[in-house]
Amino acid sequence: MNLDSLYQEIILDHYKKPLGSGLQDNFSGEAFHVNTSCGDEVTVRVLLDGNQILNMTHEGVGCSISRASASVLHALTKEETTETFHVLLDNFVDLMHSQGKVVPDEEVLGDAAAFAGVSKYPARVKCALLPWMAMKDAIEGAGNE
Amino acid sequence: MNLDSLYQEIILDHYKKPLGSGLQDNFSGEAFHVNTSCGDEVTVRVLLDGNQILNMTHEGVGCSISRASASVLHALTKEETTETFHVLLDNFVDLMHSQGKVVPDEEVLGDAAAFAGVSKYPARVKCALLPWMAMKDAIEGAGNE
Amino acid sequence: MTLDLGQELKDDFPILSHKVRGVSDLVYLDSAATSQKPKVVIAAESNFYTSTNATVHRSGHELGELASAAYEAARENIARFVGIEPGNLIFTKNATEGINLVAYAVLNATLLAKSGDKRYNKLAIGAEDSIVITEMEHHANIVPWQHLAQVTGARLEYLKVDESGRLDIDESKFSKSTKIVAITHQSNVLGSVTDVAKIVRFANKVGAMVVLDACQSVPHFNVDFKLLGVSAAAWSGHKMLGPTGVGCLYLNDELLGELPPFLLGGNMIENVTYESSTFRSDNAKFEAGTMNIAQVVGLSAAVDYLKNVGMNVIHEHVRELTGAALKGMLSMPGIRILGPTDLTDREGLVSFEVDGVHPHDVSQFLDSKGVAVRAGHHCAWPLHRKLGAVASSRASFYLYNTKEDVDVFLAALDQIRDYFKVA
Amino acid sequence: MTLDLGQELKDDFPILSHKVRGVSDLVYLDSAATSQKPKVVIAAESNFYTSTNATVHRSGHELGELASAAYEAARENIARFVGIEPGNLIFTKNATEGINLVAYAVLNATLLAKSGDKRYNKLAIGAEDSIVITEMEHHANIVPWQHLAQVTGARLEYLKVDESGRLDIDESKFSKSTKIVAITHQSNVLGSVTDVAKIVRFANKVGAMVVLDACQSVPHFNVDFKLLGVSAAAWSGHKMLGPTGVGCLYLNDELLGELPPFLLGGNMIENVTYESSTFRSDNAKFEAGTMNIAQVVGLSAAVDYLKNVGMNVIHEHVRELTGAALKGMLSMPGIRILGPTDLTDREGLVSFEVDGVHPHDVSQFLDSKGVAVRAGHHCAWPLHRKLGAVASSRASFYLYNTKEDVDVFLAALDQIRDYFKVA
Ligand SMILES: Cc1ncc(COP(=O)(O)O)c(C=O)c1O
Ligand SMILES: Cc1ncc(COP(=O)(O)O)c(C=O)c1O
Repeated sequence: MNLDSLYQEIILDHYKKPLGSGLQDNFSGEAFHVNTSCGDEVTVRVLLDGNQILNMTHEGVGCSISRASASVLHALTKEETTETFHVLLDNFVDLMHSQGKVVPDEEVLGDAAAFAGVSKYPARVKCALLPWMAMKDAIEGAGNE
Repeated sequence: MNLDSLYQEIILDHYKKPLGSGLQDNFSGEAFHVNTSCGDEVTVRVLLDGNQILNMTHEGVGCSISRASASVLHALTKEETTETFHVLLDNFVDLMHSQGKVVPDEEVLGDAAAFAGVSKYPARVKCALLPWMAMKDAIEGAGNE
Repeated sequence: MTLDLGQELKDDFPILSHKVRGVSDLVYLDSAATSQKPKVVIAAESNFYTSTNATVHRSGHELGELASAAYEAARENIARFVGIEPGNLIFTKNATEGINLVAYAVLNATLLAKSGDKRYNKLAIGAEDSIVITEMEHHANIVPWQHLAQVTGARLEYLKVDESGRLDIDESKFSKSTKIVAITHQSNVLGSVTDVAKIVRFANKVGAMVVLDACQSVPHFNVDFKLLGVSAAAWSGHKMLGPTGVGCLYLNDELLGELPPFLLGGNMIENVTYESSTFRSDNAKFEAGTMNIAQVVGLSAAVDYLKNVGMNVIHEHVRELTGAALKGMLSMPGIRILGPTDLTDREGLVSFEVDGVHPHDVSQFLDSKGVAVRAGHHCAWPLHRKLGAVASSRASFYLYNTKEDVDVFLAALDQIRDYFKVA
Repeated sequence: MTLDLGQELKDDFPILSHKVRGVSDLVYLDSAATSQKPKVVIAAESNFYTSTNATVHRSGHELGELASAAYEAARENIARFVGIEPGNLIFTKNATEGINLVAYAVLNATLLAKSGDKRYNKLAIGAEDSIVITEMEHHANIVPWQHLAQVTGARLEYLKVDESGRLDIDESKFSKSTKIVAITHQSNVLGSVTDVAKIVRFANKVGAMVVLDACQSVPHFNVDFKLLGVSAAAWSGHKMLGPTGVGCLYLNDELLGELPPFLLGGNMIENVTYESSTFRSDNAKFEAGTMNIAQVVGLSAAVDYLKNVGMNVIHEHVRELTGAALKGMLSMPGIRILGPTDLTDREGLVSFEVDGVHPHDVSQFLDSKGVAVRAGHHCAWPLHRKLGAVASSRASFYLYNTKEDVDVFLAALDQIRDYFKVA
């Protein structure tokens, strides 16, 4: 296994210059998630208009995988519907649990396809999923208000 | 190892017809001991006159080894001094922990020498010692009154 | 036909070729205390140490990944074996710890509720509540509840054992005040099997949780805790061909979510500050510190072995051996059997007294013929008192025993009263 | 000279020939989490299963005798290794259970005293009492005391860690209200070693018990608990070449006699009736249920192995490796070491941060070179917060590591910031 399959160029770029980093003041839902085994954390805020995701922003401390994942997620969901988010989420979760055996659909996943290599490192799957799970909860939380 | 070395004739005889069985009403000290792993129990009463053991009696439920041991102890200590009891006790304890490697001194131990075989069965050592330990406590208890 | 099973499997269990006192062939009839281990289980533990060993869930390096994967795969395998989801399975060191975990978690709920934490009001118990257990419990399923009752003021009540040695499931013992019902699935003294479905029905009516001591059932027949509908179940690995040092606890979703933690430390936390801590909400909440990883992996290999032979085959085989033993013993003078004397609702062990000979002497005599049985109160002292026995001897059977083992046992048993001159 | 020790011993540890990700030689620098096992330990456990396996203390048959003898001989051997009598040693499943045992036994004493049992008045604690721990404790030595404090109302106080990463033993924290002082012998994050004698002196003055977390000390240097004068000490077998699933707890005579039991069930009882129970007064009081017998026997083999190599030799070897690692790291840009940077009162592990690279990424990169280190908060989350670190990476050394291991580690470490483009 080559480390570069995990740390793809795209991931390291997102890590260095994360998109959507810094929490927006105006939001419909928020969630805070933490990886209890290492202490990494992320806060995600979503601003919705009905089922339309206007913006997702995030803040946190974490490894390159979890920070880059949040950045990619920002770009991927901007001005998409919450339904689309859930399709992406299902796709991404499947990819993460594929142990390197699934070829990601770049059409659907865009930059998130670069995380395919993570699935070969089970200990890192949680890192990649952290912002996704937080965003899921943030959207749910928004619905409840 | 031959089972007959454990269950010597003398032991089985004492088991069938125990001496000193049945508690005397008149006594100076009493102790109740129990083997927690099997539930065997014995009550020992001693009647003392100063350091003179007038009589030791016992009652209990237990295996052939522990019942025979109480019977032998009755015979062995009758009209002996408490000092003699302690010499016998030390001797008997040493014998029990000898793992079959010590030849008992029949002059000193009398019928108790027949328990030599018990020392080869570590699980049974507690059985043989049960009435001895109870008698030791009964004598100590008498001293405290 | 299945009588040959023991013969077929014997080579898988190296210890069975042991010569007792250097001379007699070992006839191991003490599996109810602990079972012997097949080679594959011993190898699974060894292999873990030589190829995979690391801490789980906390290391990112490759060995850590492999160890975590092995541990969780074992959890999945063991959980499926008893009809539950892996997320509802918690590993302990033995069944005793599992039962204590539930009792102490309820105690913690009670204390935390008192200190103002409303989340635990529902589980808290007090002087107006009762805990129902049975007269045939192992100490492990008595003493933790006595303690809980003592320090919370709750009442401890007993379901009775009837004349035949079976449980009398008296519905009047179940009331609105009943919070916990703790019962054994199979008595380790009488061999009688509890009608768990009936217990669960009565308990559900009054809203009590049912804690099952499954030590003697899981090794012997197909058990499905979800189907049985119990709230919790504890059992040991070492009685089902697994290593020592590992036990299992099933908690249903409700208890898993609602019980506060018991052992406190690493891995089970969500967050720790100098002031206070919060805890995981999944089964990790109950697994504090470095776990018995190699033993869990070994237990999974034991489950594979049992599945391979087939639980139905094992069950049938043990029943036949038990039937043969009962038949032989019933026809012998001076033998008193504790528990049912027929095979209805009773399984593979026979406790007995030999008239005039103490159980220690019985087992010692049998040992001299190579036959290993257990003598004592089998950690069920109150039951022995009720039955009017100081102690008893117990012969218990498992998949590796043969019909010949039973014959050797019966032949030896038949000589005992002569040897001790009480016949 | 001792730098060659790791080379000499390598063949005894089969796992060390593992190829990481199929290619790199394994450089195992995670022994502070769990150590690897020599062949003799693996064999001791296997041999127990193939020749001796039975329950202990409860079976009269020969295997039962052999198993009991093996278990108690192991207890004697392990006890002598740390300067204590076998009667003062209790086996647990891990160090976490040992610390919980003490905390829960004190809780039980408190509850039993409240319910009127005067024997426990002395040990009972309440709102007027305090428990003193330190800022550098592992969660296992924080959370149980937080819980005890919460449910009894006692105050929890912290001894501080100073700038250099060493403990500031401030006598003003010890007062007549102090009942328990719980400290680590060696920090699993900072590597700093506690002046236990000083703690004991201060604690004795105010009559507080001292509970020592000896997880990181017993594996690494000669420890004599009697000489140290602590009241209790807990440590794990798996960090000292022993199997998983076994830990040890030392209780001095006073605590052994006075603490009420914790886990309740078979073996630890004196008498059980349906109404109530009494308990053994010796160490068996704390060993409920079927114990981790094979693992205890394995741990005894680990002790033999350690004695054979020599604790002083091991200590010296690990110090040299640690010194070499520290030296290399101090000369590298962008590396921050947590804890003392010299070898005074500090032992064989180095936690560190790499500027701009998260510890997970650090350990992942090292893993790609075969180097296994741990990343995370090492179950000492509050300490990490205090040090201003989300998490850290930790390299820890043991007898089987070589100077070459340190070189491979340093060379890999030196490339990390380039790889992640933060140099
Ligand atoms: C200092 C310290 N205390 C306690 C523990 C907990 O030990 P265990 O996980 O074996 O219970 C550890 C190891 O994880 C440790 O390093
Ligand atoms: C019915 C029953 N319950 C509980 C136990 C306790 O199991 P363990 O000793 O493995 O904790 C046993 C076995 O000893 C048992 O037979």
